[in-house]
Amino acid sequence: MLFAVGSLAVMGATLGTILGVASRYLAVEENPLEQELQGLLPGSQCGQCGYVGCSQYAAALAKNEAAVTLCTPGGKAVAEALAKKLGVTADLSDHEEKGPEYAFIDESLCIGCLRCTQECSSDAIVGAPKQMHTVITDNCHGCSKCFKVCPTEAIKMCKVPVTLSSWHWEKPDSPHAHVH
Amino acid sequence: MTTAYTDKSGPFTHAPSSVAKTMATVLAALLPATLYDAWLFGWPAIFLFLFTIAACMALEAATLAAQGKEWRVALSDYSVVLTGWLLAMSLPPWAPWWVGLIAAVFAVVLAKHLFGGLGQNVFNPAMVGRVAVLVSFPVQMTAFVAPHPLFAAASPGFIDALGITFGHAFHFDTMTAASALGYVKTELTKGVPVTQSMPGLMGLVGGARPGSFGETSAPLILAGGLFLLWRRIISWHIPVAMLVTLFVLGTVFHAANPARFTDGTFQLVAGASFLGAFFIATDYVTSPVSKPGQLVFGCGVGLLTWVIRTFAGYPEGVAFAVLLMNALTPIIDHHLRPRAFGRTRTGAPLPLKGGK
Amino acid sequence: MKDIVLLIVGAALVNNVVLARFLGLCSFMGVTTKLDTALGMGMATTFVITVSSMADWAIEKFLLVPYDLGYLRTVTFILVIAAAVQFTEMVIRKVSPALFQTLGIYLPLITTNCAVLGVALLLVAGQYNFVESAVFAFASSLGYSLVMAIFAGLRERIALAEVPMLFAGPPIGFVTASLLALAFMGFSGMSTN
Amino acid sequence: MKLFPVRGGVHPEYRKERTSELAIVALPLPSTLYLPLQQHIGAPAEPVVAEGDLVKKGQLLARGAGPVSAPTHAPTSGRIAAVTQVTAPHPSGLPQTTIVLEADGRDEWAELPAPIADPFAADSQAIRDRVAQSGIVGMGGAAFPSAVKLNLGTQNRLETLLINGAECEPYLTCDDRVMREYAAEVIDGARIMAHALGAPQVVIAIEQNKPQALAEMTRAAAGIAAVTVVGVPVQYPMGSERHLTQAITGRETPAGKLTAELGVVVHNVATARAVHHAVRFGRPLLARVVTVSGGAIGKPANVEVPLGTLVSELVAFCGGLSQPPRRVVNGGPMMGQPLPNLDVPVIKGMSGILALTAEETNEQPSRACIRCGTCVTICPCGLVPVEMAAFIRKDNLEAAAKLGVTDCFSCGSCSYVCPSHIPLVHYFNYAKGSLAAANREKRKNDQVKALVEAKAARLEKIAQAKRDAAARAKAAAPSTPEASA
Amino acid sequence: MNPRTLIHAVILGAFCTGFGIVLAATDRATHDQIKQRALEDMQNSLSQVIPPGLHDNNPVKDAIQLTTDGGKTLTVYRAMKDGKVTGVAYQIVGNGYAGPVKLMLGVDPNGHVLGVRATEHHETPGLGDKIDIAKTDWITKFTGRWLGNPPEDKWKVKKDGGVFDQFSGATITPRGVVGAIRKGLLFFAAHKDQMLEVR
Amino acid sequence: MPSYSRIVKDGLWDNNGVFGMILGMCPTMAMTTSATNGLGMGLATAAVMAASSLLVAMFRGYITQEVRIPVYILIVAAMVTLVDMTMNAYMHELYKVLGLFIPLIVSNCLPLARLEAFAAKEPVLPSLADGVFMGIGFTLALTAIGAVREIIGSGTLFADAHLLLGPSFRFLETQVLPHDTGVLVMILPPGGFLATGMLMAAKRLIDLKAGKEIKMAGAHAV
Ligand SMILES: Cc1cc2nc3c(=O)[nH]c(=O)nc-3n(C[C@H](O)[C@H](O)[C@H](O)COP(=O)(O)O)c2cc1C
Ligand SMILES: Cc1cc2nc3c(=O)[nH]c(=O)nc-3n(C[C@H](O)[C@H](O)[C@H](O)COP(=O)(O)O)c2cc1C
Ligand SMILES: Cc1cc2nc3c(=O)[nH]c(=O)nc-3n(C[C@H](O)[C@H](O)[C@H](O)COP(=O)(O)O)c2cc1C
Ligand SMILES: Cc1cc2nc3c(=O)[nH]c(=O)nc-3n(C[C@H](O)[C@H](O)[C@H](O)CO)c2cc1C
Ligand code: SF4
Ligand code: SF4
Ligand code: SF4
Ligand code: SF4
Ligand code: FES
Repeated sequence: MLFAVGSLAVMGATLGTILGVASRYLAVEENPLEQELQGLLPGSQCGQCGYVGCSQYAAALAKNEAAVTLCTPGGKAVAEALAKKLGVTADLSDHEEKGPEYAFIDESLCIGCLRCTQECSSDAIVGAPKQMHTVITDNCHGCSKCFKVCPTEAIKMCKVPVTLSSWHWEKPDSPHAHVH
Repeated sequence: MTTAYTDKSGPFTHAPSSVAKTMATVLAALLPATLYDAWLFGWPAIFLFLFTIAACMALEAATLAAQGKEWRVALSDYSVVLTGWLLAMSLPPWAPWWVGLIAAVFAVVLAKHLFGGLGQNVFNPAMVGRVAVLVSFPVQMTAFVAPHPLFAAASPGFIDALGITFGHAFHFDTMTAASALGYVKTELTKGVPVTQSMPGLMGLVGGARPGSFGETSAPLILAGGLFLLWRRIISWHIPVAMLVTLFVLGTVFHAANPARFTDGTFQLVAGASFLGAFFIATDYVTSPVSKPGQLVFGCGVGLLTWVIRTFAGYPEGVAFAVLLMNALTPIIDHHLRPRAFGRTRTGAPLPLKGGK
Repeated sequence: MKDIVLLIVGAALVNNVVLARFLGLCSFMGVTTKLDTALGMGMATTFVITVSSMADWAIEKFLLVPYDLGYLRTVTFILVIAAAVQFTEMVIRKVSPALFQTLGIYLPLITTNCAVLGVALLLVAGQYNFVESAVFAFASSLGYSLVMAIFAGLRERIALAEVPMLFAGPPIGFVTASLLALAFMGFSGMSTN
Repeated sequence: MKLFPVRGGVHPEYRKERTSELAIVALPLPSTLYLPLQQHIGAPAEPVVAEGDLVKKGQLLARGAGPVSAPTHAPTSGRIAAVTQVTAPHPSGLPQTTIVLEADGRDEWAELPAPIADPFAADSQAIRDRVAQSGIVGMGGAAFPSAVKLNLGTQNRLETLLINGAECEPYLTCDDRVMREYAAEVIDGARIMAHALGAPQVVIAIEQNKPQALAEMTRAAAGIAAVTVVGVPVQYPMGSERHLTQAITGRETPAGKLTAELGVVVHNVATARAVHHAVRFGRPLLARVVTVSGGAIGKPANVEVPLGTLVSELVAFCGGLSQPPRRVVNGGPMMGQPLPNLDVPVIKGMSGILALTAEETNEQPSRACIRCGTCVTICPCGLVPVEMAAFIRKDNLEAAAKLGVTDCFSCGSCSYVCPSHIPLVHYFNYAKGSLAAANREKRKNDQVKALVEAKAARLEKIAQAKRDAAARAKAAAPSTPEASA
Repeated sequence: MNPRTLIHAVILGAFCTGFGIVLAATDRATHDQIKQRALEDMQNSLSQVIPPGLHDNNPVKDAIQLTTDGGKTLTVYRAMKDGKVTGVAYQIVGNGYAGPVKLMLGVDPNGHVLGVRATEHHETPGLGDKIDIAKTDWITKFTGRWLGNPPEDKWKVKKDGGVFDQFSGATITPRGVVGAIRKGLLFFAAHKDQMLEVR
Repeated sequence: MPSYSRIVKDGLWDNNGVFGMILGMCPTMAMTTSATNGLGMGLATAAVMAASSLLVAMFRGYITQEVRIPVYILIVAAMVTLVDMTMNAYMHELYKVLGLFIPLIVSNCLPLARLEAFAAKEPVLPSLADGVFMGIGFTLALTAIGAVREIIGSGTLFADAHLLLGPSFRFLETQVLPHDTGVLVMILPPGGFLATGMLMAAKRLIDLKAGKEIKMAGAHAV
């Protein structure tokens, strides 16, 4: 009996030492957000999220590459916790469907006040003080900041038009739409 | 008629092909062998055959209806008729009706429609059906009868036959015979060398022997297969690869140890080799799409058929071999894609040679 | 030679760990949505099974049997496995980030994989010698990798199909596994001949 | 000549007999012509005329803008009625800027550039300039500015000018007729182009289902050592330049490279004829031969049509529609594009107008793919249409791109053979379009990102300068703490 | 060594010690019980092949080891009454459909079968598993038979020309069992003296 | 800390170990050839889960991150061995039925997953509750799968229940189909997967009918 207990204890102590030493000398820097996210995950390492284990999923989440709803064992609770941690629900509704836009300045209304130029983060609006301004469409990413500050409502946000060269075929209906 | 302008990109012409035509051609190719077998095994076989097909069709309609989908259209492509037909051909001709029914459930509901229906299944439905009942009812599935040609004196009449298929009139212990492959296998376990148990080839080729409904008429099956090749419904790759592999393995091992291994010709004409090679392994849905892939697939089916027939518990191997290779099909497809024009196998652009 | 071949075929195909012995099923269902991932998992598991089975063989031979400690078998085996996996992970991660990329990331999953303990226990039950043990463990894990790859291939294809809503996801995965097991039944009875 | 095998392809029902024996007829001059500024690949032309201007036949209406572009000329004399937006002959049905010319009926020629008397003695640049001035673009369908292609000889050592007389599309016989009726002009044009390219050899490749064209061209080329006429197998899409090059030279053009890098440049027969006219007579491209066919056309014909003619007028000339067509197609049935309606102009790349009946299109509702693999076997590009379409259906365009969907040249073979009638090419067109749009988007985002960073850096610099100034000011006045606050 | 490293060793070691003690203690407490249970199990299965009335000893205690032709040792349990061997029992193995079928065979000193039971097999439920006494009484048909009843060349299933029933659709299992019993009786005949000898 | 009603609902239905989390699949497949087997395996697992959850929740303050997994596994393994020995000695009849399955509990990933996910973070009593209800949920799932396989596969239900539960439970043993009829494949390996898949779909159907938003576990990937 003593032998049994002893051998098990020795084994445990040895393995514990090895792991302890190893964890010290083999420590690898980790992203703290990743760690936190990983803490929220169930840790069952089952891979059902489509990633190889929780840490990979956490890494993907930290890099904002994965949806928060992928963990099967965690269920809804974990998804909510993750969403809260990453603050993604708000984001999602914000970025929903607008389609690309660009700003257009009605030159007859522009008074050359320069507010839009200051606001534009990509230098897409050119013009000197008190002169008409124009938007370089290619540089405009449609953030609509200029639209919001223009005192004369000279700025319109327009949908990027479809041209002969940018037009393409729409996705065809699924074959099943025809059959069933 | 209305003019459709720009709802669809081209092409605006189409080969005169359709799914229904393809399936109908395969059915036509099966017809001679089927008629011969129906004659050979009499009314019970005909009942089971019709019952199985009807069960498959009804189950397809029911599964689609349960999902709220349009079932009439699906039935009109005949794929389920073909599945039922091949399934019936793989059953012992005098098996009771419930064997056909359970096989049909496995084939049509589980193997086909749970995966989304035509074209989306990964396993050959008919073979899933056959294997499921083979594993479940080994007694009924290995009880073959010797041929009882229609209208011959010993063959059951219409009413008797109803009793065999739909009642309890069939007694397995008294009337059954083993198929050639099964016989060889059981004899082998008794220590009888293959050389003594292997039946004469002429009898096998002629087809008048106990066996599944569709395996007893090798010449007609072969003819049907050649018809499909001629109609370009199937290509030669799978059947040839499979039959050659089977033949070569049989021949080589028989030469090495005639007492243990049956020879190549026997491997070809016994069991469902031809039916499998031309009609089952070639199922589009569950075999690779590229020609090199089909060659690998065919060789795999041949190899596994031989291995299972020779070493495993079940005497007949085609069905298992087909299912096993079905499982490998996605991987084969993945690795044996054709080389794209102007690119190497890895997808990099070809080097500009010569620099002329 | 013939025995070794039989051992390999038996362990890899006929008594496949996943489909016939029902071991390692959680990773079989969980980590097979992508072919590449499944292959990596297979490789990593092969490594761990082979290594830890040999260690467990030694424990059995030099500790448990001589001192009649059979009741500690489960405990010691699983301890060795857990420690081995965790240690291997740390080492690979530190020493070769490249290898860790391909292999190491699968390691934490393997502790909870029954196939590892299962194979070790099967070895004890089979009373193999050291070489046989190594071969058996390797062949078993090869069988595991094989079905993992096959199943992942199938699931990648099913992912493109219009599976009925009730069955999309894990249920159709189980149905597929069922049909795969049905196909593997073709190998049954092979070891007896 | 030894030919080489080409992968895949199909053998559609050709239905060429409906027009192949009909000589080219000229369309009477319409009263109004609509000349879009973009009849070619590249930048749209820039108009040099305005509403109300009077123009003569052959006069420049819009000049090429930029390195890849082509000018447009007046097909007849008359008055510019407008420069306005008109529906383009394009499936989108979008309008594009178009010069509307009202014919005065006099058909008076403007003063044309002088013919180049001996083109073979002329500088090759002079020939290229003439081709560019003449607004010649590829008439084989792609409508790529021909002068740009004739430049290829300056960067590559060319061996062969391949004249594409394959005309592998069903129905179309315009190239066939041009070769039969104007063999000498085609060969002369081809030799001029070869001279411009610096290619020592001209090979004229004609599908063997056009025996008369083969005979005519062979006869016309007799005695000219540098010109060879070959019959190539009847196999759609033999006319694709990469495949034709492979059939003739046995060499496969690497992805992303031009056939010119193998020493081969491909031009269409009608292009060669246009070059002949431009060089020998100074005439710009003003008209083209169009095959008008299909079961719904009253009297199918090969018509020489002034550019800018409305398709409706062309169809009316050909006996009108005998029944409502199922589809109206610009080009051949395999690669052609559907027209949004008949009131669109004929442009330079338009080789055929087909009004097809339902029997001819054989359109059926698509069904699930049965994985028959035919599309894989026949794809001339070695792609796997079945898998690409499956990924696209599940919105996984990246996976489709990995499988090479961007290599697909929309030849239509796969859709043509698919027994399930799956609109494969439509899927690929959608995917290619979406991927290109995503690419544009990404490029734009990168550009914007760079601009944002630049601006942020600039602002930071200014802020820093201000802070420095403030610090200096503070240092200068340490006794007044309020100043810095 | 750094205490922060050592802490892991201490924790794991402590848990191991703790559970080691618990397990060892439980093993102590249950060891004899478990041994006893195993013995009872063995006696139980022996009692099915050797009627209890035949002996007054514990056959498990009076077991001897014999060497088979294959060179393996075989434990032969012996039933004794009044110092004389009244029956022996030993394990025989047949080739079943799904691997070996282990059986316990009881034989009286005249070579008559006292009883046979399948102790371990993996035959298919509904087919081969009819050899199991829990399913059918097929296995009891051997009781009282010997190598003269039926004659040795009739010790086969009916399908092979013998006298014993096979099951419909499953011949391999009964064939294996009949063969094993026949060989077991032959083994008895060959080693009769050793088995019956009382020291 | 989740409420007790949440713990109960999760364990029994919403996040059921087998049908929700898809863990513990090995015993689920291997031990469900009959309802009785499933029940027995489930009960043994539940006992181990309850005990180990309790222990982990009690000791978790003393366990460091690095040796966490070995210690948890050690705890499970020790509990399993304990159950094994005790049953063998004092409940021998029951042990003869269950004996084979018990060591397998160690390698069941469900207990370990729950230890990591719940007991390692929550107080003692809820952890015990989680262990118990996860265990019961697991038992129910195994019994259901076993029942389906047994009815279709051998035509019986709860055959041999008296061996597990005592002679008073003989009444559970029912012959559903005529004697010796049954679709054998259901009690062979393929039947295990099939029954599980079918029951999983059935659970989804019930959730759907109950108006719950269905949890497409992993459906994004397949
Ligand atoms: C699938 C396909 C088929 C084609 N068929 C023809 C054809 O039959 N005749 C032709 O002149 N050009 C055809 N082309 C266009 C040629 O590839 C090439 O662009 C043209 O011959 C170049 O000549 P061009 O610039 O003078 O038009 C085809 C292109 C593709 C992609
Ligand atoms: C799934 C399956 C399980 C089988 N199990 C057994 C079995 O346990 N015992 C047996 O003798 N035969 C079994 N067989 C049947 C054998 O394959 C073989 O057909 C039979 O033993 C030959 O007997 P027969 O000569 O009475 O037909 C099984 C067959 C199958 C398909
Ligand atoms: C769905 C279904 C499954 C059946 N499965 C079996 C079976 O596995 N074995 C069997 O002998 N009969 C089976 N039967 C047949 C009936 O149980 C039938 O009553 C049985 O053949 C009784 O016949 P017997 O008197 O010949 O035993 C099945 C019937 C149905 C409808
Ligand atoms: C050449 C050919 C062979 C076929 N073979 C089978 C077969 O073996 N089994 C089957 O169920 N269906 C077969 N079918 C029909 C069809 O492909 C099958 O129902 C689909 O697998 C269902 O998705 C075949 C069809 C063709 C064209
Ligand atoms: S903010 Fe408006 S008014 Fe002011 S400069 Fe910009 S556009 Fe002109
Ligand atoms: S919308 Fe945004 S990016 Fe575009 S011009 Fe206005 S401020 Fe600049
Ligand atoms: S041709 Fe059509 S049905 Fe055949 S594989 Fe291709 S897409 Fe599928
Ligand atoms: S359209 Fe594209 S994918 Fe289809 S055959 Fe032609 S090149 Fe291949
Ligand atoms: S129970 Fe999860 S892997 Fe075995």
